[in-house]
Amino acid sequence: MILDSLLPAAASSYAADIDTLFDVITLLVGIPFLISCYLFFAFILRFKAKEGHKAMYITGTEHKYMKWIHRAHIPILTFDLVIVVMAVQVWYDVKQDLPEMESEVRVIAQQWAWTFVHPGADNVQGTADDITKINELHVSIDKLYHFKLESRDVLHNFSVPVFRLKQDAVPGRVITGWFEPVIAGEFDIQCAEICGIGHGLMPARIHISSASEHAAWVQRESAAALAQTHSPFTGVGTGPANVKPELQLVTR
Amino acid sequence: MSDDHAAHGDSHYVKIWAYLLVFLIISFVGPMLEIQWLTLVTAFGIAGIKAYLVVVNFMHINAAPRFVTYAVTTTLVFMLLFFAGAAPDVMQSSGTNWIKPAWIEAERAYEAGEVSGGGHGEAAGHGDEHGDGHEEAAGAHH
Amino acid sequence: MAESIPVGHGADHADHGDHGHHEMSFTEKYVFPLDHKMIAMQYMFTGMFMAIIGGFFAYVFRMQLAFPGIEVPGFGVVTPAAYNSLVTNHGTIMIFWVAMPVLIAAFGNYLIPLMIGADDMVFPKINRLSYQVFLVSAFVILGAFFVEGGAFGGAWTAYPPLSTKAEYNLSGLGSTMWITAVFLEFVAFLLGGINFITTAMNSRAPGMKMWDIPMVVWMIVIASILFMLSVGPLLAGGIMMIFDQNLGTAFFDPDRGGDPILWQHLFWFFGHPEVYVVLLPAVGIVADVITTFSRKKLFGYKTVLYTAIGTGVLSFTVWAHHQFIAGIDPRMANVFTVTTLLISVPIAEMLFVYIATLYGGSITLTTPMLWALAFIFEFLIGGVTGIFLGASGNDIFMHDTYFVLAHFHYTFYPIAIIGTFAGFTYWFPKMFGKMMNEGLGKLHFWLTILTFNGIFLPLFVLGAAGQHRRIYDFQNYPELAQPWMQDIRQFATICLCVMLGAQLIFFYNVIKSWMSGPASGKNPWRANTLEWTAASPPPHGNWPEGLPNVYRGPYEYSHPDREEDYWPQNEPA
Amino acid sequence: MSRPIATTRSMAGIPTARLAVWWIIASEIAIFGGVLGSYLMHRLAHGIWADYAANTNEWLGLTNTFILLTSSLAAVLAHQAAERGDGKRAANLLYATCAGGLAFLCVKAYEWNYEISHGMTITSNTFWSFYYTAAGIHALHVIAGCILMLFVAQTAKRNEELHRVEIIGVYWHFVDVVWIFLFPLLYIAK
Repeated sequence: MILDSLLPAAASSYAADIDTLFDVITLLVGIPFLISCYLFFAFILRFKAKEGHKAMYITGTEHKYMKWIHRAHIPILTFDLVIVVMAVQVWYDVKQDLPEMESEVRVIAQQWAWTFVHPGADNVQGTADDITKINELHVSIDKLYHFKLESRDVLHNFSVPVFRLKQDAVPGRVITGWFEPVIAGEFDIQCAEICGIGHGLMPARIHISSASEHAAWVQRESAAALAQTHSPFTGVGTGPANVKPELQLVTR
Repeated sequence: MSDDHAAHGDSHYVKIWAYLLVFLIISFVGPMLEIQWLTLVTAFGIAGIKAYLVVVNFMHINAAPRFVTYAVTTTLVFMLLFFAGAAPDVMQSSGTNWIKPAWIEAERAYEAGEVSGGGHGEAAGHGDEHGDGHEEAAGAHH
Repeated sequence: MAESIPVGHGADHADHGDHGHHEMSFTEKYVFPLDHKMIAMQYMFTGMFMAIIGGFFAYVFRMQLAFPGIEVPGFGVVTPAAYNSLVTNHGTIMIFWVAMPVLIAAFGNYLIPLMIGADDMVFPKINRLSYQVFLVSAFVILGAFFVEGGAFGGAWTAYPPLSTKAEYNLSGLGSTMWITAVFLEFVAFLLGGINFITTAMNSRAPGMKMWDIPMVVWMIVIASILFMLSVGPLLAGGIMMIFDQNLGTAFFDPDRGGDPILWQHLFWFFGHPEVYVVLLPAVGIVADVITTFSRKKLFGYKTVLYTAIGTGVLSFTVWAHHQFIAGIDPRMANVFTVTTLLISVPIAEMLFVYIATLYGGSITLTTPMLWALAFIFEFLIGGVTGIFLGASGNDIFMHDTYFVLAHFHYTFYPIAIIGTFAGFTYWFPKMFGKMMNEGLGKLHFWLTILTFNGIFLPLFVLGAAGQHRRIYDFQNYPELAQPWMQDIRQFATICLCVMLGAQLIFFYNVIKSWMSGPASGKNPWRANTLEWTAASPPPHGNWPEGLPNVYRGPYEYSHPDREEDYWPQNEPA
Repeated sequence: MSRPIATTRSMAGIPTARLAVWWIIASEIAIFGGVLGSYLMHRLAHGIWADYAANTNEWLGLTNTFILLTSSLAAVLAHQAAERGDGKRAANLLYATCAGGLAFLCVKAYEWNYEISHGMTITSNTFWSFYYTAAGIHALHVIAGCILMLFVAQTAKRNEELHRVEIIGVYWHFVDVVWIFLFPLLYIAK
């Protein structure tokens, strides 16, 4: 639909579903909206005051008038129902359901930077070859990722518009979600929850590359990570809420 | 302003007060049996009864128009609603696709007997005892 | 008027007959008044003053968005910290210090006693106290701009831990002042709310039954009830937040056993009904205006009333749709999606009823009528765009984008600005005894409406493109720094400047009409409700000659048995 | 200044002041509901809170409940006296109620003093934060009630404004009811 041109590129497996939902809602609320507008303006123009003409006396309890209001509820309720069903379906797929993962990244928000911990060549989190990047998330196309979202200080929001993905990072919680990139490219990651004066200065980038390019990147970076002796966390942020041991406890 | 309740003499109120005291004693003695469900029943069930006695006999809610009762109950229902809406997040230490690691750890430490709240330990989140627990206030050391 | 015979209270009247004749000093009359009309004016003009401040904030941060880094005329360079506090206080002020005082307190105070045929509020002293607490709260929120660290900048929702820890928000005193001001403001409105509810319930003129109460009075009362029943948790939360900030408790601190999500629930449990608290009075004003100027009975008086009550009750069940992606359990989102979309049913019914009221009318497009019609149209846009956000699946993408921002401005702007202008221009003759200039009024109307749509319609487009709120400079985000987006931002900002400028016409019109407008007489609009039977402006005591009695409903326009097309409520059959 | 006629009407079938106090109570329920609801969520979530709660002194809680219940009795008897037009007795009973409130606050002060001096302060942990906040908000209501009651007693003594005795009584009973729930929540349930 023409409305899709308003939206950013659809780069995740579920972006198209959300866009479809957007289109359906536009259609379903657009129709009643246009009809209401038509009646509204038609009534204003049709019933302008004329000299010597008295208005009708309608109490609004007469069945012949009231039935029009009541009948209007049938389409509205039907449209509502369609929207609810579709919305819940999309919501379930994106937020509640957790498909089998192929790789896992950790996303750690803090004032005012993103830390992304990618698994190394072994594709396992929490090992020495993990690749820690600041404000850069590298993922491979057509691979299903889980992300574990944490915050070190205040609320942040991990928002990737091209994925249609958004989730608050809440301190004290580890929130799991998933995405599967479907097109390659480099896109914005925004922080979508106000997090202090640097809220506007938290841009990160997501790099989606083909499987082979991504594998090459992982090889290169995890070798470099292994070469360094310190743990992935040292040097990342010295904020008041230093990395707590609890945060390591990310498995259920 | 008065209607039916004016008919009562002072003795009626003294009688209600005596009931209240009896219930108070029961709710106080109940927990001493150290049966948890009984504690809950005596503590909160009796609180409900006492509140009802006060609201009906002292506050004369029945003498006020019916909508007063409705307004008060509506508020109570809204509060339950608030509880029901917020509890799945605040009361739980884990849910669909999220966990609160600190709460889970604190609960584990408590279950394992590593910490107790007998003294005035730090926040539940840390679970680490301050160490200078007081004997007078203990009572709950395992 | 001859029909204003005091019945049943003759004895009272003799006792209290000295109302209007009591000589009062200047302070007694204007600074510490007990008269509901003067308190209403205090609220009205304080609210308008705060609106100017809120508008100025909007001007400053819109300038920054359109022309990043420029020295904004009248303010200077906007730093990120300044941007955050401007955005935060724009939201807080516009809702709590403009919409609430003007729509509920000012119109409530002015209209309730006049419309129900009483000589004052039932608790004049509590009424006065309410305004004084409100005034203090206004000083506190504005004072925060002059303390060390500046005003609070953590958004009007004040999510902890950002709002509770000075090391995160860098404005410790400012955030305490913010929550204190909000707390005081709520206390003021609790005091006011008691007054509105009890006055309307108890002090109606003899003969005024439930269904004879003008809609605006009903709506203000329902709004006050909603407010009183929903604000409690947030008052409790406010105390907890003040303790967290200053005493070192940890209610919302996850590091020490608290939970930040708890605040969100406490806040939005109030925050969502709050939308309806300000909506309903505006809806009531619109009901009175469109019936008067289409000379029609309100289409289904009870229908409007039931939809308002239904909306009010439902509004307590939907609050977590503000938190869909804020870390609440995803299962809960399904419940709240259903309840949220259900609210579309009563609201749609209400708007249909208003549109149906126009049917068969005899419509005169005066300035107040234009505002009322604009309210219906703009609120319709606000309503339908809300569906996008209430649907949880779509909200994953839309949440906290400019789509949300545009949506709630399409609801709050009609409510707080358009509704207020409708009411103010409609009751101006009663308040000041003078007619407003129609030409200037219409010029002001068209400029305001066109620029309003010019500001916010494009923002829907930006929101759909993924632009997030509360970011002070989009140049840091390559996808948001595209030239076409910057053009839209500049267009919106220019529209805003024109709109703010257009308000000068309004103030000029008010002052000029007040000074030298034509006298209005008692009932310039030939309306039915009781306030039009009092003198313009009504003296202290409203009807010194005796309080009116009521014989019929408020919307008996164009009754077939009558030659005239209106039938005042106090005219005996 | 004379009172508006509006205050003398009662279309809803209930005197205005009584109507107002019920609405105040409704909104107060929401305030306490917010605090206690939040407390309950934590209380049910953390097993350790039962241990914390064990530190509260249930004997003092019992004493305070007894004091409040008895002061409520005095308040309702004052209302009865006012109803009979006996302003003097009503005023005396209101003073007795006030004395009850004062005794309540004294016990509270002793209790808090003991707890704070033994290291259980409002910042110790979230349980104690809730403990002091909930009881503190309640204590503020007690103080406000006492002050208002003194004013009411002053006028009642002169046999004026006797209807106010009932209003302040209803408010006082509500404060009592809140304590009836605070007592098991903070002291009994362990």
